Amino acid sequence: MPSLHIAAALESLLFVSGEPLSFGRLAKTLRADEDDVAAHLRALSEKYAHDAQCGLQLVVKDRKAMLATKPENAAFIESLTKSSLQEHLSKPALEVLAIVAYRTPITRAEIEAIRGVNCSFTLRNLLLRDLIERQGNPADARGYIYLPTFRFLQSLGLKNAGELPDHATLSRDARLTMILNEETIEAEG
Amino acid sequence: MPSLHIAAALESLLFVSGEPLSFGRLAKTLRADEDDVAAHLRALSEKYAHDAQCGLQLVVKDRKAMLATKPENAAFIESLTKSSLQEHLSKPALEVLAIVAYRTPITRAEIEAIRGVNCSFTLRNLLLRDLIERQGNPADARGYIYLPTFRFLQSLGLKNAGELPDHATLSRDARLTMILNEETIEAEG
Amino acid sequence: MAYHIRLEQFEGPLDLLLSLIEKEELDITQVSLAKVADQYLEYLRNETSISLEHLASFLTIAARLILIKSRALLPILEWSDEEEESMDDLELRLREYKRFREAAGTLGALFAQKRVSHNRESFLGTQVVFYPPSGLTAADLRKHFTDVLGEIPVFDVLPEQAMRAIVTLEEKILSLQQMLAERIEISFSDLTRTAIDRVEVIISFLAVLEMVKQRIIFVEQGKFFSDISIKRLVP
Repeated sequence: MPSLHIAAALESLLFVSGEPLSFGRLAKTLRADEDDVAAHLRALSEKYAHDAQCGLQLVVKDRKAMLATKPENAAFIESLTKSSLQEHLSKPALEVLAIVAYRTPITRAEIEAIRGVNCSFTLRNLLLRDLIERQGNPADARGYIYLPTFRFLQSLGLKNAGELPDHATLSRDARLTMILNEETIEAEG
Repeated sequence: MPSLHIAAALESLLFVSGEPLSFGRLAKTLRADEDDVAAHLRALSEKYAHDAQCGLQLVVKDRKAMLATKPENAAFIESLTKSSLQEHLSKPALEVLAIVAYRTPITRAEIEAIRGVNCSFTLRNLLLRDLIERQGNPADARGYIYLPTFRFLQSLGLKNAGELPDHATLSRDARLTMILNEETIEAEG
Repeated sequence: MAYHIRLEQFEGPLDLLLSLIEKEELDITQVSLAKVADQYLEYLRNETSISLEHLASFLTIAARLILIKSRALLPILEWSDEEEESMDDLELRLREYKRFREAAGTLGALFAQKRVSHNRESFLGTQVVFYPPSGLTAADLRKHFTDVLGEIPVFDVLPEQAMRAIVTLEEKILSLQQMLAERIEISFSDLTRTAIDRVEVIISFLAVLEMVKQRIIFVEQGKFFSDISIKRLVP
């Protein structure tokens, strides 16, 4: 692979990864030489450092690399994070929260089947606010199940989700059963 | 705040956010002018596009911006995250998607007028796959309007809707206005 | 050999009509619409599995095609403005639909290239902070949940019901033949007495037209809007 392309591909990989990536893993993914990758990482790091209009930096430790923001922008990032937490929960977010609370534990596909729209952003927001949590799905190694957090239930004065008003009837509503079965059939068909 | 710093801070914010940020929100966080932010975003987008060693691009839609990877590196990312986005779309799904993409924002009745068939199943399918989104219709309190999503642009590797093939011709059509007026009259009659 | 295309392959009447025109390598004009009108009706007649819901939209287009064909065959007849408009309209709609069918093909090819632009998960690595919505109560949560239940679409159970209620042109022709086997003459109102909706009445009418064309029956109508009497032609 030409140098130019390694550099761009390297940046793409570091961008999507949330954790430090080892030089070895980067080299393997790019089907490139590990020393080559190390040289490109040095070049990338210098490019970021020398460009005052660039807001990113490369953090390297123990032959692992990770992208991060430049420290001088920390105050702006804090303000963005804070404002996204303080924002009022939208109607869709409250609905997803209610679904997770009443139908816990539930998968993302099930939530989306019930609401008829994609929910990935909403789930992410609820996770960040510690209102819901996700765990590995015992029934599907690659998937997750979502549950309300204990702290959230506690803030409503409840010990568990079963104490939600009309939990027994609402969580087993026939419309839910219908739409969830329907989607299973569609997925299998 | 000096220009240089706005550019860097902007990039930091987009990096952390991951999801699309509105120009207004960016301006507010940076305590800058919204037009200034828009200009810096344009500059940032061009900087990415002209640098072949850069693996990022700026995706912009409806005065919202999001950082994402350049589409030519998709295969490396999928090999790293071991997740490939399988988008098999049926012929009807592609037709509805094309209509929504070029004629956004559009109502269900308008889509059905063009295709001559009921589209509710297909719309639901596209909503679940996050390729289109719906919003309340400002002109009709009980109805929805449909729009393409960032996910849609990302699936095609596009930076904005203007990059869609034949966007200029397909997005404007006098004929459509005629059909739509006629349908309105029929619906009212 | 009969050339059969299953209607399920077609997403609605415009898709079918456009495919017929393209198969004949014609441009979209009134002349070509008149040319493929019979083929369109033929497919409709042979198809046994269109749901009632779909059939209505297929028949609306069929009615316009019959109009267009009649105009081509009987140029001396005068047409109302409304009729003229509906004939031109079909042509224009078909052109518009064609553009999007082509655009859909282009999008499909773009998807197949898998040039996906990936984004970063939002606030990766940011510490989770407990931030409950202020003032939210368990009763509010109950309300949001019942709102969700109320929004669950009921159309998901409809297709099955629609499938059960299929009445095809073919079936109508058969039942008309049976009725005529028992009696020499029946009226159109006899034929449609048990019709469950307007669509079935339209199908009955198309069945009658088809059988006239095939010289199985002949019809008489005393005056405009009076009942039509249907008689079996003795072979």
